[in-house]
Amino acid sequence: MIYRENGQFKTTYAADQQIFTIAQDKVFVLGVIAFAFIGIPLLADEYMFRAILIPFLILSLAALGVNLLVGYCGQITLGAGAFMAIGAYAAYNFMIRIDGMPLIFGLLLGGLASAGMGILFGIPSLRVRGLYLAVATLAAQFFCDWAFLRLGWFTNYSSSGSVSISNLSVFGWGIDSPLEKYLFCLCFIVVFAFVAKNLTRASIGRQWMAIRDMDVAAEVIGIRPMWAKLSAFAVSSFFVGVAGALWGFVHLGSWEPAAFSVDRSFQLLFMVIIGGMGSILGSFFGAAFIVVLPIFLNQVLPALGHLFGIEISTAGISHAELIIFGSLIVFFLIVEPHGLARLWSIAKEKLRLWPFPH
Amino acid sequence: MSRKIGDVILDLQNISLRFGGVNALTDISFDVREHEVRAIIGPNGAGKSSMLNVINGVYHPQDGKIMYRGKERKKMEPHMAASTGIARTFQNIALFKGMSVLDNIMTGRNLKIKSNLLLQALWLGPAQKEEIEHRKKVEEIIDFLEIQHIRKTPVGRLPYGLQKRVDLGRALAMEPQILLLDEPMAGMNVEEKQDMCRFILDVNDQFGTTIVLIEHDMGVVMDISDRVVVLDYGKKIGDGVPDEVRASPEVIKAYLGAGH
Amino acid sequence: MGFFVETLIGGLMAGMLYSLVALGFVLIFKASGVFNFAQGAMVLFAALAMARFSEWANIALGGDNLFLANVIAFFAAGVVMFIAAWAIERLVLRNLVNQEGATLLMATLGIAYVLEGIGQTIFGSEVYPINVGMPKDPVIMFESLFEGGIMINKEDFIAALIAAILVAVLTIFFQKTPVGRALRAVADDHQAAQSIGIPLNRTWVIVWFVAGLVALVAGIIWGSKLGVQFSLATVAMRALPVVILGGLTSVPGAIVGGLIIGVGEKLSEVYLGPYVGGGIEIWFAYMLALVFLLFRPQGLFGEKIIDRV
Amino acid sequence: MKFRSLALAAAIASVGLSAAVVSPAAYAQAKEQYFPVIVYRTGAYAANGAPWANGYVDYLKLVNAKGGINGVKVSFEECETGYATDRGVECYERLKGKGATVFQPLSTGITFALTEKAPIDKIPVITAGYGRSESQNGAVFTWNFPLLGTYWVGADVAIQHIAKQAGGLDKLKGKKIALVYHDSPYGKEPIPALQERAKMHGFDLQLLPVAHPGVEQKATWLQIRRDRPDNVLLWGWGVMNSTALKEAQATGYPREKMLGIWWAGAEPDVKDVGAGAKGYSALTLQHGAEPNSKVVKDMLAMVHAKGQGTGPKDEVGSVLYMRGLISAMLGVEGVRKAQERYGKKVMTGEQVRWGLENLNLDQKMLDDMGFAGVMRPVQTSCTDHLGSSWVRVHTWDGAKWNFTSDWYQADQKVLRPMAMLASGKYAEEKKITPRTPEQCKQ
Repeated sequence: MIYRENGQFKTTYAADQQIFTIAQDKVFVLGVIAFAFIGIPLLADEYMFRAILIPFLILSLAALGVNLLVGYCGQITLGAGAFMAIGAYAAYNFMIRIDGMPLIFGLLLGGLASAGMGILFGIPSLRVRGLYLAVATLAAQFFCDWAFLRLGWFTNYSSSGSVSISNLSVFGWGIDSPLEKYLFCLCFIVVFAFVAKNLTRASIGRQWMAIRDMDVAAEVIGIRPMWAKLSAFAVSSFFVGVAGALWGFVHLGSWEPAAFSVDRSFQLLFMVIIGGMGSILGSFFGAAFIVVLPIFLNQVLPALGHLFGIEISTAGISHAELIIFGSLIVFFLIVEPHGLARLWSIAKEKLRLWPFPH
Repeated sequence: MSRKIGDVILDLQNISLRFGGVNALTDISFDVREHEVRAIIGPNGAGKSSMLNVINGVYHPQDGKIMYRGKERKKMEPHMAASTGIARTFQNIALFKGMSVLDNIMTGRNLKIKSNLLLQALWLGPAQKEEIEHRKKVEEIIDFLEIQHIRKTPVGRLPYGLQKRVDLGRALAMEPQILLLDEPMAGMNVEEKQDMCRFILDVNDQFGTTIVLIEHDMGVVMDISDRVVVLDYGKKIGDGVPDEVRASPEVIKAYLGAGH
Repeated sequence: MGFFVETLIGGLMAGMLYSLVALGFVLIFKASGVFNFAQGAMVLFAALAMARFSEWANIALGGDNLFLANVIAFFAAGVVMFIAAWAIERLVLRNLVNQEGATLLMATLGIAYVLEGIGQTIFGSEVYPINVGMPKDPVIMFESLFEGGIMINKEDFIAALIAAILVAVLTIFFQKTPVGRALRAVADDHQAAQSIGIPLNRTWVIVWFVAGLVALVAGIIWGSKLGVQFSLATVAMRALPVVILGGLTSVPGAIVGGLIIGVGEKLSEVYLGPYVGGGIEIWFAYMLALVFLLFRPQGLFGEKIIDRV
Repeated sequence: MKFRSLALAAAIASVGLSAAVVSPAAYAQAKEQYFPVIVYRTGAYAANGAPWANGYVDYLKLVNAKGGINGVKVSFEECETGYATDRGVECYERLKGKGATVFQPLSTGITFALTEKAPIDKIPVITAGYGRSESQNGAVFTWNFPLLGTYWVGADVAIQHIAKQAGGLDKLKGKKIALVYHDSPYGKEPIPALQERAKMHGFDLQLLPVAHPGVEQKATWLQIRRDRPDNVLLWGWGVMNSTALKEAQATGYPREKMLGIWWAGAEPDVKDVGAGAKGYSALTLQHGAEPNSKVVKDMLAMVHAKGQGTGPKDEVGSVLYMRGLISAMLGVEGVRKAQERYGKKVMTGEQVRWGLENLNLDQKMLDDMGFAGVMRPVQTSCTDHLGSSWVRVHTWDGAKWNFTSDWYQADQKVLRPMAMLASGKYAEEKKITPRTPEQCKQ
């Protein structure tokens, strides 16, 4: 009964073009953000921050970036991990090579570098599409894996090829404790989610979706495919790159190219599929699902086995994890191709009509 | 009738188009005058759609010249054609099926949106203002096509007739000078056809848009068009006002077969 | 000069092995339009089955007839691959008819995970040998022509030979047998094939089974070379550029593509690698495929895609 | 429709529920000394990770079977990483909250990540035979313990061994030595030490990286066949090792001229190659395969005989099993040493660090524990976190590993300055002030 739009009339187009056209939605999302800023810091412990919340936030940002490209512009990519790596290594180099580089600028510059490379590796999308493009993006993945391992300049000639960064601070405020790291990431993700939402409801977002839905028709009504696709690659890579920089700087602290391997690329793609292609909210759902699932299985399976008197080995659990994970992907593709986000909106629509279902 | 047929706006001269060894169009010439309704008719496979595709840059003819507003047009991509004021609808509806009616028509305004990516990303003043301005224009089109009730519906869920209308709306949103319509009435029932005819004539009338139209329904064609081109097997076999074409023996032969 | 020839031969043979994996991709794509990312997992799965069945059969037979044990294991592994094909059709493909290519691709990624998990649960996750009596030592030939002679790896040579035979058999299978014709019909147009009475589901089971058998052969050859363990699944990553270069729908394309990629990556690694620190062959193969793609988006032998409006 | 909504809702609900379950369940294990066990029993390196993990866990079981550490029982928990750094970090975060004594990640990548985290959480990290080589400098790397050997130790001894076979260090001049290495921080670690030695003795070092996971080495071995280096050093892990040996056989490179690091000298690396690997030698981290040692006999009698063994029985005493066992022993001995100072109760990470820094396992103690003939003494200090650098070489005869050399020791005159330089650079980057000898005494 509470979730209703009755009586909310829009008298201007501006009001109708807001992010949340239903007042309750706005209240709800603002509530969630407020809870994330105030409630969670009070409730969560260090483990929650470090092992779940921080990775969740950063991977959400990356998934959001991938979703802009895959879900909104319809360009499939298997190389997202590479752009995370570019963001991380570029930000690292900006930070160590330029004295007094502020952290936030460093991270954003990392994102920009990633966006530049995104444009470069997006060029094949002008000629090839679909599956062929997916494989082309793997070229970016393997090239970056190699470049960051082999070209010493990127790692400041570290003998092991692993780089690390510490003593992060913004405006003299040190980011050391898990809580500070969490809040730092949260600020980023809130801003970026807002930007993503704006892009997708503006002209550029419509161009992307037009290219996704019917590229020939899009071109005929005056959308330049090159601009639309490359801008999608650039914006997506920017998001992913910033996420990569955060992953390296804030989450790992020290990393090597393996942290951004092809497995990471697949993982990001799965987040988008499971969360919901073409949905901002879905990116968050997907990231949450994939971050939490393995941890959940690791905790629950032994307990479950214990219940039935079976000892499940560590190896058994991770095999079970593979099986369950794979099955879930197939399950989602068959049952709900639009992912968790669609489920959410179905629930919302039901709620809107409740208790009168017809 | 307030409208006035003007000068030649588009002149196609000796167009030939081949795919591999197949001749889709052979040495076709005709012109289109400003503000007129020009129809292209012909049996299946006559090359009508190919002709439209040549006009808006999807296909590039091997031979021939295209004069647009008195100047020779260079080889161009569809989006460039669009920016010179050529819009079109599609035979098999090519709407963006993941988007709402409103968004579909808004894409038609794309060429006119000037604010850059950064402004859009932050939804800053100019971008927002622009968005609202174009929204107003689009709402006018929605009113014109009488589809107010479905503006937030995803187009994939609409019935065929309405989809055709949205397709037209999207083309109109571009405020084109030449509007290419590829079988706008195919698969419609009589009432829907009447509505569509009305829209086409109103567009032509109110906005002065030049219309090039492909249609199978001879009755409709003869009723609404000013001049008609007839194609058969990629060749032009007739050109003139409806009555002339109707009387042409070659056209009758192509349409009704050799027996008559 | 001798070394160049050696590298060339090494590349050709490596290429043949890639082709073997690529062939699985092509078969499935041809018949069901699915870009099967699980092909690598299938290779691993089949090889694991083969290795363990052979080991068990050998024990059951008293350990003195390895040949018979291998034959039994081959058939048992074949049966396992059939069950896998049937289950994939039944549980996945049937429910995803007429979906977009990208959706199907992602579904196969899911299948890959499931296969890896089940395979390791049933057959274990250690290194298992496959011993089908492949010779391991090299032979040196043409010592009169080149200094140091040309070294040929017998194992690779036999593997390449087997791959070539398999391709020939598959070509005949596709061109001459009724089942093959049905497969081609399904590949061209699902609905049309169905309307003339070709059962779609059964055809898919067959083609996934054939791809499973190809994976089994690939698994035996790679497994005999490397030992059967988890990393076998990654050979699929090496075969992807081959498929792209050769064209997704072409059996000869898989072979020619394999040879080009094999030679290209070995030559690049040996002659260009040292200048940039080595380890370039993986991305070089992908870049090679990518450059080809820019000029021929449908691959070397793929069918040209024409846009219709 | 109904069903699918339900099923999906269930899926979501279960994930939501997990948040509650996931947080570390209990801090209430203070009665037992808790050992987190970071393992990989799956993934590309499972075949090598599993025996190590079995040895590690078995030793902890053996300690309990013998009555614990001075009466304090040991508890442990495994966490699977699949050799992935981020999974390792998650394991660390999850298990550290339960009162973790010491972490041993068995992965260079995870070691790098933990090096940044351990000082904050005050938990020591033992990296016996791997990890960052410069972390032997305990003044800077206060929480890292690369006990028994680093890759620089390995590289140094490898050159000594080659020199000895050639008839002296001066005979190395003009020789060509190729390093075939896993293209990761692990494989790159020895390069500075080898380059240092190459400069000293005038041999030519050829670097041949092999991409993860190492199943494609044809080009690498073609280059070796062309350049015919006098020796090949193999710095691989997992399937890369056996593949390298098979390629060596296929290109006819003599296995006798190949020398592996101690991670390339275990049964899984050669078993599947069998006779093809005959003559191949590898360094050992003191121990080799030790099926006849007393500790293994104890293990079989007190753990496996009671059906409590972790892995298969025939694996007990194999090279990697012993590596895991010894790694666990070092952690346990750190606790025992700490108890001498802080009392016979459960030790905190900080106390264990003191124990590890003051470790003094002489030969008699080792012999008593059943490590006679397996290990030589280990003695650490505040600034020396290495403890010892004894290395032997063993050779595969087609069926088993046999020791074929005397004991070597790394030349600290070469390594110590390198470690000081590298750790100094690290300290500068991280703005760490190295500990002074006075601080050590506290």
